[in-house]
Amino acid sequence: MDLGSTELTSTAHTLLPPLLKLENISLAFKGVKAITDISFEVQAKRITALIGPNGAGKSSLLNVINGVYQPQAGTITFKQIPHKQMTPRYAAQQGIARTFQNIALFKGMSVLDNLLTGRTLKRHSTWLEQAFRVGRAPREDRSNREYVEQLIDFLDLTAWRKTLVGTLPYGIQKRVELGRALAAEPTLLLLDEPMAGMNAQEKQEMSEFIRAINREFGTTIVLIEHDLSVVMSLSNHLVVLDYGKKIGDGSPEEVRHNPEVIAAYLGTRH
Amino acid sequence: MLFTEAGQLATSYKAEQKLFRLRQDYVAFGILLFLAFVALPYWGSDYWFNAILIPFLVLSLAGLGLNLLTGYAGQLSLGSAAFMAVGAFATYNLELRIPDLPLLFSILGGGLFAAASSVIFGLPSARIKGFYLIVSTLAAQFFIQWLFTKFSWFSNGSTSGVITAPPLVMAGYDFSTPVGRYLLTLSIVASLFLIARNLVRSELGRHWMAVRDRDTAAAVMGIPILKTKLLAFGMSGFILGIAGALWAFTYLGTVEPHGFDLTRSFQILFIIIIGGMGSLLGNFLGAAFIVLLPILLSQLIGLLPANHWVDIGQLENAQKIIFGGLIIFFLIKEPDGLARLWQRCRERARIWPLRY
Amino acid sequence: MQQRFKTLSALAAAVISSTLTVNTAQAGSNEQYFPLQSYRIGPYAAGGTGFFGGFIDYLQNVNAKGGVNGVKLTWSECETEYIVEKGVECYERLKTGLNGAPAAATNPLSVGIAYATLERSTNDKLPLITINHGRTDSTDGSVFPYVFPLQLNPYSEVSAIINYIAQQAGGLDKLKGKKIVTLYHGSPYGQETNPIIDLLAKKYGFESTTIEVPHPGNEQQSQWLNIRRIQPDWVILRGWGVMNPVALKTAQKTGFPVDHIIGNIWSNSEEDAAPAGDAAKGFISITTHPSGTAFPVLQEIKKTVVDAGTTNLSDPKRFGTVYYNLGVVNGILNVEAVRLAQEKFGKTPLTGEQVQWGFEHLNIDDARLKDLGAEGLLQKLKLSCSDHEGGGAVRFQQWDGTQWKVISDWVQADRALLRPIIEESAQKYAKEKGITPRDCSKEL
Amino acid sequence: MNFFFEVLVGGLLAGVMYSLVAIGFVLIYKASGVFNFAQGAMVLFAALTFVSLLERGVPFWLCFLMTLAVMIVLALGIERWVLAPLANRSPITLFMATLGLSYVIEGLAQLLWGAQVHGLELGIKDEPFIIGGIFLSQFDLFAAGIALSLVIILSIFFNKTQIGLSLRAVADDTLAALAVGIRLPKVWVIVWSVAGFVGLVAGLLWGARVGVQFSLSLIVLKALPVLIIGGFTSIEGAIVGGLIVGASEKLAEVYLGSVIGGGIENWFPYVLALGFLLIRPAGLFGEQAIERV
Repeated sequence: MDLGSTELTSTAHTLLPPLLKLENISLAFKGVKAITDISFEVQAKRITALIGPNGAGKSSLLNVINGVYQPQAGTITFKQIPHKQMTPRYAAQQGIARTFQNIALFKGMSVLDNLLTGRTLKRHSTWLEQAFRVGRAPREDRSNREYVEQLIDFLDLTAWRKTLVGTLPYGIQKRVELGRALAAEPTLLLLDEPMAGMNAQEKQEMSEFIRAINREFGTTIVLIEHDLSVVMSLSNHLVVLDYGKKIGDGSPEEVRHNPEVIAAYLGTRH
Repeated sequence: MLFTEAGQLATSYKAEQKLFRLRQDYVAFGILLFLAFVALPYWGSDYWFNAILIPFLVLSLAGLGLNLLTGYAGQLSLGSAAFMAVGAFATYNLELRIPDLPLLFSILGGGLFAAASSVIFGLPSARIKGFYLIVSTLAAQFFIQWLFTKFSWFSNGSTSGVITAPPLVMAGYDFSTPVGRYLLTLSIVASLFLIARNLVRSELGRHWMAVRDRDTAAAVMGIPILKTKLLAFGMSGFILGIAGALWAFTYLGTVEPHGFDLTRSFQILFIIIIGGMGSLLGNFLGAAFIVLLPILLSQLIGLLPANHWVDIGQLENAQKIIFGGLIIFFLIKEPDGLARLWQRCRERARIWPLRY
Repeated sequence: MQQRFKTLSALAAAVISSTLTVNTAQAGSNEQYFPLQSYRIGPYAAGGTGFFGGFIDYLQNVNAKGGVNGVKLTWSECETEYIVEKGVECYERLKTGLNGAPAAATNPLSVGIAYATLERSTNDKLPLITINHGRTDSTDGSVFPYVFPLQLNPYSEVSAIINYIAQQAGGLDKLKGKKIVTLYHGSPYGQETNPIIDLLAKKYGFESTTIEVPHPGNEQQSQWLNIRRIQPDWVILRGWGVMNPVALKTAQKTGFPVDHIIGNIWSNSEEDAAPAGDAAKGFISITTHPSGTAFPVLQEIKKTVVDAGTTNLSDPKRFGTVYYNLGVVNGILNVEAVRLAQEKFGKTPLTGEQVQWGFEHLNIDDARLKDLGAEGLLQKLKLSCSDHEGGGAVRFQQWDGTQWKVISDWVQADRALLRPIIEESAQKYAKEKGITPRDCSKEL
Repeated sequence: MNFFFEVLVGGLLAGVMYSLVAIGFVLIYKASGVFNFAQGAMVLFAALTFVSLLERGVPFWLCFLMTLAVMIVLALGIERWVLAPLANRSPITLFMATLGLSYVIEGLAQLLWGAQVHGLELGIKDEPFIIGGIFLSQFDLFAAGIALSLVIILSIFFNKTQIGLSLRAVADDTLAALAVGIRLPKVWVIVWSVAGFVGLVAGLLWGARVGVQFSLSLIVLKALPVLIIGGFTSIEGAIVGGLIVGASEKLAEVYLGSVIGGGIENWFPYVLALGFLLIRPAGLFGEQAIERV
């Protein structure tokens, strides 16, 4: 596998400025608060996990980060550029890609086409060039195809290259979605419950993929996950939410001993 | 033999991106073209050209136009006929007002005008989704029909708003015989289908399907949603416009705005539901179905002995019921239409004589 | 499974090929064929069932009397639903005749279908009969040799109505200052006469307003409020289908006197007035053929067809209604053309080209009307190469709540005034299509 | 100025007629999430059945009951052969199915009862009368009265009866309603039957106005913009939307029509609806849905 990745150890502590910084983010729907005044930082090339009970505002927070929801207050600073809010397209152009809690694949398309769609922003030819297969289009077709085929190998999806994703098993669909996000060669990858509904073995596999992505591509990852054993082993950094507020932030070890977290999340509710 | 694929492996991505991957497909396609361009003109009768083949081809094309928008890009439209009308009337006026413009350019121009109007009525898709969009397309349907009926400028001052075909002469060859009109229609339809095939397999085609399947996910991946939708409206309008021009000039020879009414829009929608949404072949199958079924039914009814217990004319109402029933049936049992059925047959034939 | 599939597909192919084979004419049969592009369902079914009912019943009547000089008449129907492309398909299917009997003429009773088959029938040399409707300029037979807007074209219709209004006012000079509103159906048919009424308005000095009712005409509140504001002396109703009863009802609702509404030729049937109930009482309309069953020819049909139980009407109560009688009139004219052509070409089944000669030389005078038993039902009619309309006269009838009562004698359109407009339009068409008009002075 | 008010009042009253059709939509949409294009065909079917029975000498009230019975049978059939097999499919699929359904019902209506135009007299004289210099139509006032009582009956039905309450529960939260044991198929049959009843009332009034015939099914096209403006989920919305559409299209026809040419009533409501849609996508009374990802 050679995708131009840089070697680095994910545990190495860096003193670089954070890749992503959220400051005082608040979000409400029709006056109902979903997120209240949340701030945290995500260090480049590390795996950060958002945890918290259902309805804590985790997905909403991801949606704010990549521009699906526009927060009423706060600042999102990505790559040192502060934004009040972003559009999904702008976020994608900045290098943010994501997966969804309830798989949001393009069901009527094959695995290959889903992944190719992920390369959208890597293309420069116009649609007319593409329609008539002239100019830059054929060259791009080939290079994108090569890249995507490598990804398919990487994610072990070869058997289903031409299958419509709607007909695939759940676990495979999750992996295809991961691949689609990865096809964009993102700087920041947001994963919304990548292991929901999986059995232990599938979770194990998925964790391996996430780790491999982080290691080989150097991609910064923010993920939401409920299974604490997975989270503790996978992530370098945890942010804990409850009722739209941040109640914990730190390394797995720190969070594990945070009394508020234990009360809200680990102790009383589970 | 026709379905033996063993050993035909694509050895490069380029090979895979060719028009057809399998040798048989090329052979079959060649035979089909030969049949359509050479054998049929030789064997067909006037009745076949005038009453079956030409409307079949034009409706297939119209189906393609709507299919790009609805089947591929997921934007429901009930205004297809309006854009056909724009195509027909624009072609007529281009031919009339720019005397030296070759016919083919007038038709293409008609397509462009239709594309432009389709994009305008597609603009609200920026804010509204799903079947709410039918409001915009119905607005197009009623407004455009009104426009052409109301202002006789569009029909060159004809008091009745009816336009008639310009002479079908192209490069000195007169296409006004039934065979000529058939060949002209066939050539245009075939070329547009080839372009459409390229298009739906290109990046734009993937964008359309992405917007159709999950527009939020598409936006998150950086697909420009509005531009993608408007391109679908534009391409759809372009093809519908050309279909409208052909409908008016190579099929009927004359047309009035009322000929492109809501019923026609429904008819085109039915073509893609029955034929198969998101399938190019489906347009042909759906159009064949919609052209042939009424004729078959009416012939069969004609074979019944006349009697006074059943009013023969009333029996034709059964046709409406059959159509409506089939729509429901297809939506329930085979949402992907005849094209999917055909694919199943092929898959079965491929492994024949084994069952699976 | 595979086997069954094969059998099924073979069967399907057999059905398709057998049913789609077009009947081709063979020599030997002694029958004259009428291809009927009829419509019995859809929004305008009421017109189709009446018209084709009368037409077929008349043909049956002729056959009962031994046919036309021994040549039996035969026909078959093809349902068009008033839809243009279905009409075209029917035309193409039926034009070649039936079991060897050649086609005499086509009678689609639809403006749209007539337009779409106009060039086709000219190429196929098959007369296209558009009685009381159709393309006005096809009156000029030098450009449209195979098209016959018999009795009354749309322009004549308007002219006759204006002449009637003038009669009521006491002369054409009395039209000055009158206000006339035309309420028309928002379709090519509805619009066709607008330039003519404006032309007549200029000539006679009355004030003309044209108001459109969008198809189908379910809702006419604003149009009639507008009419109430204008307060016209007369309203000409140029409607079709549901628009007519709704117009009458809305007129009543807005207080416009219904006896100052004049319906045109497609607003003149029982089906146009009766659904409006009381609101229609007093409604005036034009007609080329009174309703009623008193005419000898209708009595004959009653005897040979209706009483014999073979009438084509599903509801025999409609015998003698406006649409039915129009069908009878149309039957008379078609058969007369065949009869006349037989005199020239021999008493055998004729081709469309030969029947065209018959139509072009139709001359139905008083004596002939008496022979036909159609006095008062049909106007005198003389056609020629340059004049494919012939009559141009209408009578006025008034709805008494249950049926039509004729209230005027024949009122003639000012055909001399209209002729130059028709010729100009026909010439324009000829130029657009590259047709060299016939020289009618050389035609016999 | 009198003329303006006449047009306005006439338009408002005509709008009530649109509302009548739109109410049938709202009922079905609320309970089953189906945008029922076949509502127009149901109006036609009901009116045609009614008038055909009446013409065969059946007394008025019996006709009404018999037609109602026919509409209930129709609702049963629709639940069984259309709605149940299509449960959980996308709204667009359901919409297209109702398009097919409208063809079936229209064909059936004409196959059973023929295509003639029937007059229908409800015994209300339609002589105009004048209040304060403004022409008013007796019939339209009567129709407005019927519409009002229909709304009252429906609100009693929905708020006071057991069936009505379960219908509302389904409309508010289908899953919760299922959890407490409300059976969806039964709810669908009931709501389609009620919509059939509304269709019958609308059919009688429209039939008396324009004659009972084929084009009755086309009034569905007028109800559509009414719904967009009022919102798909609210009966009040259907009424207000109807009034807005009726009044504005008449005023537009009279005042705008004289400038840009008449006959604009067919498209004007759609353009108006489009304007509303761009400003308030859920309509005046509709609930705005939040998109979850």
